[in-house]
Amino acid sequence: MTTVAAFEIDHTQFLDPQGEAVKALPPFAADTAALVAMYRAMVLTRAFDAKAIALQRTGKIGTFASALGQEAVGVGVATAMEGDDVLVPSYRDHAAQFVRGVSMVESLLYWGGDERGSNFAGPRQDLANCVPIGTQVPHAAGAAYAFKLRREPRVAVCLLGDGGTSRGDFYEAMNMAGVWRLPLVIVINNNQWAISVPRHLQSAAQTLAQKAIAAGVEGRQVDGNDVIAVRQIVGQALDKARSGGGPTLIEAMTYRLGDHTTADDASRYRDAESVREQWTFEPNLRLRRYLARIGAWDKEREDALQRDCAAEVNAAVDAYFALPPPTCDAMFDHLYQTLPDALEAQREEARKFAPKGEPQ
Amino acid sequence: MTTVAAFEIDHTQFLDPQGEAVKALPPFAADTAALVAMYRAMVLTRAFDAKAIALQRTGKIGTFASALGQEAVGVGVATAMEGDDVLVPSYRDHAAQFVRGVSMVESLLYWGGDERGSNFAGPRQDLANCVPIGTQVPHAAGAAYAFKLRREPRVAVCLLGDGGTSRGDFYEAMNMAGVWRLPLVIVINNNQWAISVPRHLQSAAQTLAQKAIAAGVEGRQVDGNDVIAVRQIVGQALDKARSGGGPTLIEAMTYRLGDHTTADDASRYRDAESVREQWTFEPNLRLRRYLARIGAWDKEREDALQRDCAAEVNAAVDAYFALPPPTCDAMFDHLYQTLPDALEAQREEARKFAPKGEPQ
Amino acid sequence: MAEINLVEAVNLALAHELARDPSVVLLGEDIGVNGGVFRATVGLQARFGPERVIDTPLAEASIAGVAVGMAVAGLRPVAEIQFTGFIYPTLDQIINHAGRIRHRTRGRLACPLVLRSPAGAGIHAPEHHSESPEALFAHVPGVRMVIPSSPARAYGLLLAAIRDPDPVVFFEPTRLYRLYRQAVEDNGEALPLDVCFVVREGGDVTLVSWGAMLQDTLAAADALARDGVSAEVIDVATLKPLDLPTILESVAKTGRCVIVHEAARTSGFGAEIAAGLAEQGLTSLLAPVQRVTGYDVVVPLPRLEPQYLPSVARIVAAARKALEYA
Amino acid sequence: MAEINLVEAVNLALAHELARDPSVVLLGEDIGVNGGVFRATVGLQARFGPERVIDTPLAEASIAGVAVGMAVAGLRPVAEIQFTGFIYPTLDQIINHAGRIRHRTRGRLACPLVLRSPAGAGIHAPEHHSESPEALFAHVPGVRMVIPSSPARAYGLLLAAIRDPDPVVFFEPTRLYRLYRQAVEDNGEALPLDVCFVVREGGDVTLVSWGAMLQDTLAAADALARDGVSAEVIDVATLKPLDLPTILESVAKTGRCVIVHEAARTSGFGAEIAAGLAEQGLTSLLAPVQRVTGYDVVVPLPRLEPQYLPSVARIVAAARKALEYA
Ligand SMILES: Cc1ncc(C[n+]2csc(CCOP(=O)(O)OP(=O)(O)O)c2C)c(N)n1
Ligand SMILES: Cc1ncc(C[n+]2csc(CCOP(=O)(O)OP(=O)(O)O)c2C)c(N)n1
Ligand SMILES: [Mg+2]
Ligand SMILES: [Mg+2]
Repeated sequence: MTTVAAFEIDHTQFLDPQGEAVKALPPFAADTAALVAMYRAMVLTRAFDAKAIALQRTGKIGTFASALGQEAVGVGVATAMEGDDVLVPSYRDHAAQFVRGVSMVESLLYWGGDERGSNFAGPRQDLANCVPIGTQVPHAAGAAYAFKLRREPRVAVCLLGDGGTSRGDFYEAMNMAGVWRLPLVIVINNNQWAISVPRHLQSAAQTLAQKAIAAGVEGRQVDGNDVIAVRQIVGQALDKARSGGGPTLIEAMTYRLGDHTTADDASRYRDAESVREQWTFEPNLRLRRYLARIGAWDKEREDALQRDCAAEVNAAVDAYFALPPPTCDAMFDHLYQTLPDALEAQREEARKFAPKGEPQ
Repeated sequence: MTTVAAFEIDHTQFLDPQGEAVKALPPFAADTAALVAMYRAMVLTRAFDAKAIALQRTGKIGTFASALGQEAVGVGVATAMEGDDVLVPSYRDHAAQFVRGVSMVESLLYWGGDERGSNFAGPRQDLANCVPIGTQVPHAAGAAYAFKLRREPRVAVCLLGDGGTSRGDFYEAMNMAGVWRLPLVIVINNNQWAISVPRHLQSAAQTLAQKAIAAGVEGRQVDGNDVIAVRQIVGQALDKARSGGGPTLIEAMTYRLGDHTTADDASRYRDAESVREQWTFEPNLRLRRYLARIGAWDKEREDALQRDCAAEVNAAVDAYFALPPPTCDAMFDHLYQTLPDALEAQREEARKFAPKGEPQ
Repeated sequence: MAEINLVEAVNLALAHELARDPSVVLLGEDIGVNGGVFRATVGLQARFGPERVIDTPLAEASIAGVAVGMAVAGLRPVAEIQFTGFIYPTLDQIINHAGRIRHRTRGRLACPLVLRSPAGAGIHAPEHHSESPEALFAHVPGVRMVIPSSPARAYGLLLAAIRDPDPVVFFEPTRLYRLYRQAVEDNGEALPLDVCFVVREGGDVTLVSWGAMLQDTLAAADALARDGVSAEVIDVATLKPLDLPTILESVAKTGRCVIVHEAARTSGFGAEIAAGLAEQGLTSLLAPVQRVTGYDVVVPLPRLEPQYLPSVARIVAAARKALEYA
Repeated sequence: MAEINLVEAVNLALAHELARDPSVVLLGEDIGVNGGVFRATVGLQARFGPERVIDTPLAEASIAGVAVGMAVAGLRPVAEIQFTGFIYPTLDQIINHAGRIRHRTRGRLACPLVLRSPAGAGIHAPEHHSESPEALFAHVPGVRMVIPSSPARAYGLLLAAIRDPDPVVFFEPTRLYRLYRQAVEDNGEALPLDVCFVVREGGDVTLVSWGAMLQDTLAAADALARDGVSAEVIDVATLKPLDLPTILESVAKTGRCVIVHEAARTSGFGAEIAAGLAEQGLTSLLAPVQRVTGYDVVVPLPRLEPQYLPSVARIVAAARKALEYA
């Protein structure tokens, strides 16, 4: 027996749960304003989540998937990206989307059951939320292929969950990206749960980062509650991708502190005790502690930020409520670039029968 | 950065291309008669392949996929298996099937375009040839689940090609097998080609064995031209599976010495020189050399065996030709256990319009 | 006799078969500890153990593929796909394997699996959670395609599906899961998988539907009755193999037919029924066949759901149109 | 003007678009060095380079998924699935993404991809190499489903498919690939993607078909002509969106319609056409619509192919049956 291949998976953390730096921070962290901006994005996401859940409970929007406890993944990823990179998200990635310029009104529209929510005024080329798990990974590979073919210095960044790594699409697309050395960064938000299925029933792999090995791709693990680590490792992967070094898979270790969605009741399948424990690792607290340690944060600033974020969220909710409802034509307007004649009669029928009291 | 996981892939070879043992052979190899039986199976497969290609060329059967150069994989796998294990083959695995008891007549029927070829009189529970690449891996996992649930000491053994490892099904099913610790052995016949696509365009992974790491499963590489190595490593994996140790992925390194199928012309995409070189590694020659070295083989025995195999193949061809053609009812006979009433009229129509001169 | 709703009827049938036949296993995402996102499997893992009620990794193609392997090896797997919007990856296994195994091995091997999935719109769910792709499966040789439309038929048809020696795709209309209760006896009596059910008799027009739309179709029949029109209502229930004779017989009586389904119209299963009438019922038809269906558009997000789903008003209007012909 | 066969016409159209539009890329298994297992892409990688004519790993779901991503990012991918028997894993991407992206982003993003695949039986190929699943794709909102039946239409429709701003599924009948040659000018002129082609005029009966079966349908029209029956023959060509008016117009003239396709009958696309007639052409119909189709069975291995495929005799018999009605 001879050894023909050997692999290692590394793990990166800069801040421990007490917000203490366990090693020298990367250069970008010297810019305190940048860290504060990241902190703000994380707090805003959390404020949005709380409001969105409340809106769902009162029937103002539909099912909603909160990012509670996973804010550092989205914010770390999005702050590492360039504007003309492309984000290929799942449905739980508004933390990243808000940084990218998607508006909270758009997010509310989406979860409120209105396709206009995916017509981002901001990042026009970012893909829309992807609900069928794992199916967005090939999209990201395809977009990366386009960038490479056109010699554009752009990277496609794909987000998916731990559950998503069980889907064939994830593996197939990563394998193609490996063969074609595509400018692609895949980030797994390993929040330990796929609805009720815990990580250990999802795969016998010790880490999810090692799934990269199957594709001959670099796989790395990062503390997903440490936004500095996420931004740094994603940044390295982006640099590598941009300079022709090919794809990277990054597993960010987090924890889903909330229910899967508002349609879920996690108490059915996990005990409150283990969730409580996870609150000691959560990312917002960690960064706040670090900022406080370096003298960049205090209660006053925190209170101001919380007020600020609440106001911003409330303004978005008001703007959402103020939008006119979609008309039934919306079903036909963008089905094809030009509506085929064969569908004209159906559009007429829809107009004629639009329910009374409903938007026409 | 800390290392959180580390992996190695080993490679096993017992016989070098000159048929010389590079290390102590496993115990089963002490039984010369067993080795001769394996050699016979390999030679028979090659004789069958040559005849089948000739039959295709003269229009007596349809497209045919030869196992030329890959005989050691099938024979090594099948001789390691127990009778009530289940083989889940692809379409190139008649070497294994013949050892398992599938008849050459059945194989000819299959490639001759007749479903009766998959009604094996021998291994009644082995699955039929699988043409949609990779889709048989979940079948093997499902069968393995049944064995485990019923506490039967049986193992499902799945064969697929290097190309098949790019399909999501392979990965998904291996991942499930890992989580459920199923009695499953997956063997990749890495013959370096998927029709015209060479191994390096199929995956950037250095080995295909390492794809197991993605599923937290043991992955091993073996010299697939060394039937002793194949049988030994597969045997170890079977023992492990049978004793509750879970699945193993084995990559057998071979080379497709022939065209992909009779519908293919490999000279379009690979040069004759590299193929010629591969002939020095081929498995039948290697085992014959070893047998000669230990005094168990000579020209006379070789000639007798060749005659014997030719006769056996010819007898099978005669038996194949002697079979009556299927009737058009065969389209309906086994579609469901009981033909639904809704299909009666169609069966009548088929009977009525069965082409003249064609079997009714 | 307990009054239960449709999702409870599904649970009851699953429990009945798990208890009766040790070869029955359930597999799917979140069906175990969580009892399924719609609670269809609630309590079953606790009762029958995690080896027989299996929480799978998130991989639909292989949920189907593993079920095929289980079935071939002698189990009776009942696989759940969490929503029909995620069922498309199973088509490869259903078409290329499940529907063929018996045929291609001349009966040596068989594939008695059930693929269950909550189907349809009308529950204000997110994208991809409101699909009705039954026509795709109805096109596949060697399989059965079943959609119950009441608690009692859910119970009886699911028992039959699990016991059937061949693959059955079984859609459960989410809109009906908790809509109403019905007395269902847990007597283990299966319903036939090859008949359409005449659920209301009438002489003026035949309304044909299945799944959740049956409720709206019955409401339309009520509305028509108020105007003195007597509608016969047929629940197709088993789309494949289709019991066309029951539909033909009804149309022979009424001369008019309205087909109602929520899937997109083009190449939907309503087309097959209309085609059957055009082929074998033409002389009975006094009026053009009417299809009242979802439009040929993407099922919209919840805000436009009411505009997408065939409404009682649309069904009534179609019936009236059919009645206009002399 | 060169006389070329259908597979050469496909090659010509691909080459034309690769040369004309730098955003066009081809991807698929064995399409590069090998030029495709049917030689449809022969010479194109040598001419346009391996970056634009891409040999992919063996993974159909992601061939479609990567094509979606390419299309969204501004390329015009033309993906080949080696045989329609292996196209089922693409349905998830086609249904859940390709057909929806424009709609769900309100036109912000689009998905102009083409999914080509050699389709149909009759070439004595192994299992899974003879399928005709066009009805599955014809049911999908937001996509187009096209099947040419001559070299000239293959050229013109494929140009149109590649230029179309929305996803197009394009089946190429393998039986016709080399059956005959036709003069085709490489003039870059696309054919419309929303019309049926009347390929033979006649007044007694309308024969509707597509793909390879068009040849047998034309042969049936010849046979009928010898007996003094004048058949009109329509090549549907674009199944979705369907140009029903052309078919209605013909049936208004003939009063009789025979629909011919090789896919399984139940829920095949013939049902949609028959349904269209039952809805909108009923008053024209002098005789029941006839469907001559593959049986609702697994496409058999080659030895029974002749029994499976609709034969000229079956088409003629169906036409005669339609003509029996007064
Ligand atoms: C293909 C597919 N199957 C099932 C679902 C239903 N579903 C929605 S989220 C989810 C779990 C996803 O888990 P994970 O990938 O870990 O992401 P998370 O929700 O934890 O962020 C499931 C099963 C889906 N959306 N898509
Ligand atoms: C899903 C699927 N896609 C495509 C094909 C067509 N095809 C037949 S064999 C083959 C290559 C398979 O290569 P590999 O897995 O290495 O097996 P080998 O033929 O080399 O034994 C292809 C693409 C197929 N049979 N199934
Ligand atoms: Mg998760
Ligand atoms: Mg190979």
